[in-house]
Amino acid sequence: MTLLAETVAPAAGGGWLVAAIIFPVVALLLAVAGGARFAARVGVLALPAGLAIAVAIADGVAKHGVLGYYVGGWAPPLGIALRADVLSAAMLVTTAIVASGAGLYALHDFGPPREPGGGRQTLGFWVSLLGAWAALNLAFVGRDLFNLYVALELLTFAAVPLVCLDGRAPTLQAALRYLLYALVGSVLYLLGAVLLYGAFGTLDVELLATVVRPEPAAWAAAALMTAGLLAKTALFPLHLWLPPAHAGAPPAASAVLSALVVKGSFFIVLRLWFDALPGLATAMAMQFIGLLGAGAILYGSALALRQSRLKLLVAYSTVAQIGYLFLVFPLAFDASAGRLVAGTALAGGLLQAVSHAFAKAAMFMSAGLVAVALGHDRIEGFGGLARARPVSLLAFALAGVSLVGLPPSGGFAAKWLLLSAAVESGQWWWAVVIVLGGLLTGAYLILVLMRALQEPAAPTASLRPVAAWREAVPLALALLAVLLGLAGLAPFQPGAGTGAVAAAEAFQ
Amino acid sequence: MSFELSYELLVGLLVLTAAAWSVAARDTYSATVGFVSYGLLIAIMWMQLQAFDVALAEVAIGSGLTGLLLLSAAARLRAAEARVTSRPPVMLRIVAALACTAVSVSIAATVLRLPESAPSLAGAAVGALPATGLGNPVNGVLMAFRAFDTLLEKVVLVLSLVGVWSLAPEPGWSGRPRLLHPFADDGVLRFLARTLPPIGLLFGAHLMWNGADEPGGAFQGATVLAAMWLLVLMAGLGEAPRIRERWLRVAVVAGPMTFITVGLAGIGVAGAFLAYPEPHAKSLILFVELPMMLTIALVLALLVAGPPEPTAGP
Amino acid sequence: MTEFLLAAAGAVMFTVVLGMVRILRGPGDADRVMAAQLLGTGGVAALLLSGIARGRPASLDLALTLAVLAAFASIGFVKGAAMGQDKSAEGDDDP
Amino acid sequence: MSPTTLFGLCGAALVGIGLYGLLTDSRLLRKIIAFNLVGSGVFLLFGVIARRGAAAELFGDPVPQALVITGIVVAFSATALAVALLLRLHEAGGGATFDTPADEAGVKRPDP
Amino acid sequence: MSALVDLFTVAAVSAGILFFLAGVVGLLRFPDALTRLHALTKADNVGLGLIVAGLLPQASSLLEALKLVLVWLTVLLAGATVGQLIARVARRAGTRT
Repeated sequence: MTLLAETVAPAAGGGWLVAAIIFPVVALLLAVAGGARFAARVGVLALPAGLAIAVAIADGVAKHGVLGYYVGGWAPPLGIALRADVLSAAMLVTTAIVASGAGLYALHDFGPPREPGGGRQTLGFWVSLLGAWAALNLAFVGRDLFNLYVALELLTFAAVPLVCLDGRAPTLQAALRYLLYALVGSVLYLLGAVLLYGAFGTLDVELLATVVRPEPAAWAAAALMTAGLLAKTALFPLHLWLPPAHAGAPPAASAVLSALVVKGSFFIVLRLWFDALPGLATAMAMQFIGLLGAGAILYGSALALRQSRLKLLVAYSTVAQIGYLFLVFPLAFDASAGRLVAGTALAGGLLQAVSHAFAKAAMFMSAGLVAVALGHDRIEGFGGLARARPVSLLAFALAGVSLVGLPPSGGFAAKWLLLSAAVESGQWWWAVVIVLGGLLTGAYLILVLMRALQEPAAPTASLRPVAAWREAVPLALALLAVLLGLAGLAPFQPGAGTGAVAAAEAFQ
Repeated sequence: MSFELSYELLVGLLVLTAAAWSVAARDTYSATVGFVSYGLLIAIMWMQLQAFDVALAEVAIGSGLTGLLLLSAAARLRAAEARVTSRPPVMLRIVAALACTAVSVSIAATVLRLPESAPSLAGAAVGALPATGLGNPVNGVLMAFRAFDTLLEKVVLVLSLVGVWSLAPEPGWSGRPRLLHPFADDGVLRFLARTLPPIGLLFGAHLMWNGADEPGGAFQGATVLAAMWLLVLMAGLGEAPRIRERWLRVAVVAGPMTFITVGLAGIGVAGAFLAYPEPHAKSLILFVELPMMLTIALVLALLVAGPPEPTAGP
Repeated sequence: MTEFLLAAAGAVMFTVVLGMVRILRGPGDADRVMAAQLLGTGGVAALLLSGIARGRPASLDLALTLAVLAAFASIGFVKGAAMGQDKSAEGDDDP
Repeated sequence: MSPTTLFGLCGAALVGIGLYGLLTDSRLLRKIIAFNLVGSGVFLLFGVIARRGAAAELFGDPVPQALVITGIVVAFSATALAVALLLRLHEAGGGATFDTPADEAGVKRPDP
Repeated sequence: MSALVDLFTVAAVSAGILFFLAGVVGLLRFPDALTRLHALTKADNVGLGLIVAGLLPQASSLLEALKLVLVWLTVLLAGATVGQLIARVARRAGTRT
């Protein structure tokens, strides 16, 4: 099974790629035209249809290996190409599932407004959700660096309003900080794209891969684009915007932001290094990116350990889990060939992205329900929670199993693949970081669970009721994260991983 | 040639002075005025680069609409900004200056060392242009070869408008933006708002229509229209719309919706999303550009106006 | 003729440079906006001169856009000043 | 020195000037202005690339020019959203910088 | 004939530049905002008017000539209005401080 296909073939079924982007766009335009009352309905109807489109693409990729499309019939370099490979398909389906879960969960907070003049938050939420979905789909299938820039900007403009839907000063501040980071990130990315175009005359990923030479313009471009994308992905030490933004947003929005939005820019980093500039990677640069990842894992986990509020803890855990994604770069670097190769490490990174998406969405949603029930999210006041809110807590714990990397979860499979890549390539120091990160993650999650299992300091009569269906959504996502290990590990067995390496090399 | 160069050198120096001023000025308001002048000067630079379409966009957006947006924000923030007296420590500023210089120098070095035989898609664009029926290659890129980007960029505009709207304070939601609250004793402004818009309307339409073959286009035309509409509203000659009004919302999505409809029709008629059947390409593009101009003009004006707020003040 | 018109464009730009001193020195907001206004008119003149000199009709469109929109920024100034005054009159500056 | 060289240097310098403002000024409106400077410096570099690519009886490569027009629209939307956020933050009592931390405890949480 | 036309252009454009220069000198030298505004509005309107007049015979088509005149009219209109508005703000600022 190849993770990255090397040739564009505008094959049958390529139209689904356009549908994956245009469908949420049409839904969001209808929502704007129809107003808040209409927006919630359009959104709910769009979710299953979008999921169906994602599944259709995954099916097409499974059959044909790759789907491609030339928008407007114009071939690159003049036109824009779209393409889906296994990597894209996995992310498209994950996004559709998490977005559907978030939408379902949000129906309570952002349902059709009751009074005619209201609906500010409802309209904002649904339009942003649909916009973020369209942007992510474009980020996963876009093959033109400027088209991907548009995807990044769409994602920013959809994500920032989600942060401050409640209009309080702290969330407004978090949103503005996020916006500024994101804008600087995309302007650096754009600068890199300018330099690549100036040196090589194309922005198409496939064409660039054939013409890029290791020369100053390419290095400068790669450095600028990577720096910009890292700021948008909130990789340590550019993570400062993330915790306040993700912790302050409404739970359904936090779930989308933490589980999906940061993956959009990460995915473009992958595309950039693996597809567009594979020959440009050097051992030193890859070790440096890995070092930042390791810093994120250790620093994020250590800070999560010190948080007294649950939502901030979950947000810092995102900072740490993003770190694992970037270990792919040193682990996938083949020193003898002097280039990145698609193999075990990339498979591990993909699985980490997917399982973290499910687990983190589940965590933010259950944290939101806990906060609703208790009226606060201070961990020290969690006594008696296990008895009062067992389902929410179970969802939280199951998601935690995947984050820590216990078998049989998706997180376990991901970390297992990363560990075996570290062993294979003899880079034992990353293995130490992975294990240490797992221990720290376990520590901060166990602290929360122990609090919740304690007897309450005061009687828990003041708990507010939470509808059972709302608790079911995070539970289902957390179960997915756990079961992913059983389903997801099969095609990515170490044997299959080496098979992917062989396949990737055969193409080069 | 050397005369030309000294003219360009002068413009370049002016641009850098205005830029440095808008960063270095102590008072934010004067920095903003500096930035507006910068927008004018950079447009002259674009003209020297022979990029007239960009120059038009830059003049309209950079100096006009952004100027209005930033100046009114600076006025409202004046007191709060003046209270900020703390500046970062000198060491930090020196480090930042060194780092930024290093970035500038390395970018400059990279640009200067680009290959002498610059790669270009100009030939390809000109070669494919007859299929679009257009005479302006920039518009060909925007409306045909990279129409997908152009369509999605309109969605960016709509998303940011909804983002701005969602910032409205709860009681003011579905009210009118503050910039458009009627403003006292405006005889002079009213005079301008009665006389200038006819010229602007005509000229905006000219820019769009002309854009098919000459520099210009829907976006540049829309900016002029947006400015005229804002002028009428600011002078109190027209009623600023409330955002709950249906016609406004429909108009906001009309452009991208038409674009998508024509694009989807392209699948059946021309074999791909956003492809135009060759004999009708130009008329289809103009058909798309008309509602797009309306949408862009509305959205730009509403973005400048800001979120609706409960009526207060005079 | 071309050389003369280009030189004239340069001369207008030069006067504009002198006027920019007012943006830097102020002292009032009105002075700065006046200087920006002069920059707008000077820019229009320079565009017309160099456009005619080089035979580029597009620069006339550019000049007209500039003429229409330069006024616009100045109106923003006036409106902004009015809003700033409203705010200080309401006394809601201090949280 | 050719005009493209000159404007290329200008573009690079603008990026540096803007970045400096972004890093050192704590006032948010100034950060927004500085971001616009960086953006227009990048656009200018695009223009230089376009001018260098003059071919086929054109004064410049139309592709980068079209990309800049798209970029200008996006930068304007970004500025408008940022300014709206800033004004709203100011009105909610958040000040004009990130230095005055918005008071988490003092603000009421909306009851769902 | 053509030489005469060119002479007219040179004369008008030069006079226009002189007016611009005068306006700038006024802007820089005059003591307060209102007098500076006075100098500026007179100078740049007349300056631009003379330049447009000088360019008219050089225009290659009627449309170009029309646009030249339109540019001047627009600047005249906007300049007059904005001048009034600026004066009002300057006066109010003057009385307040």
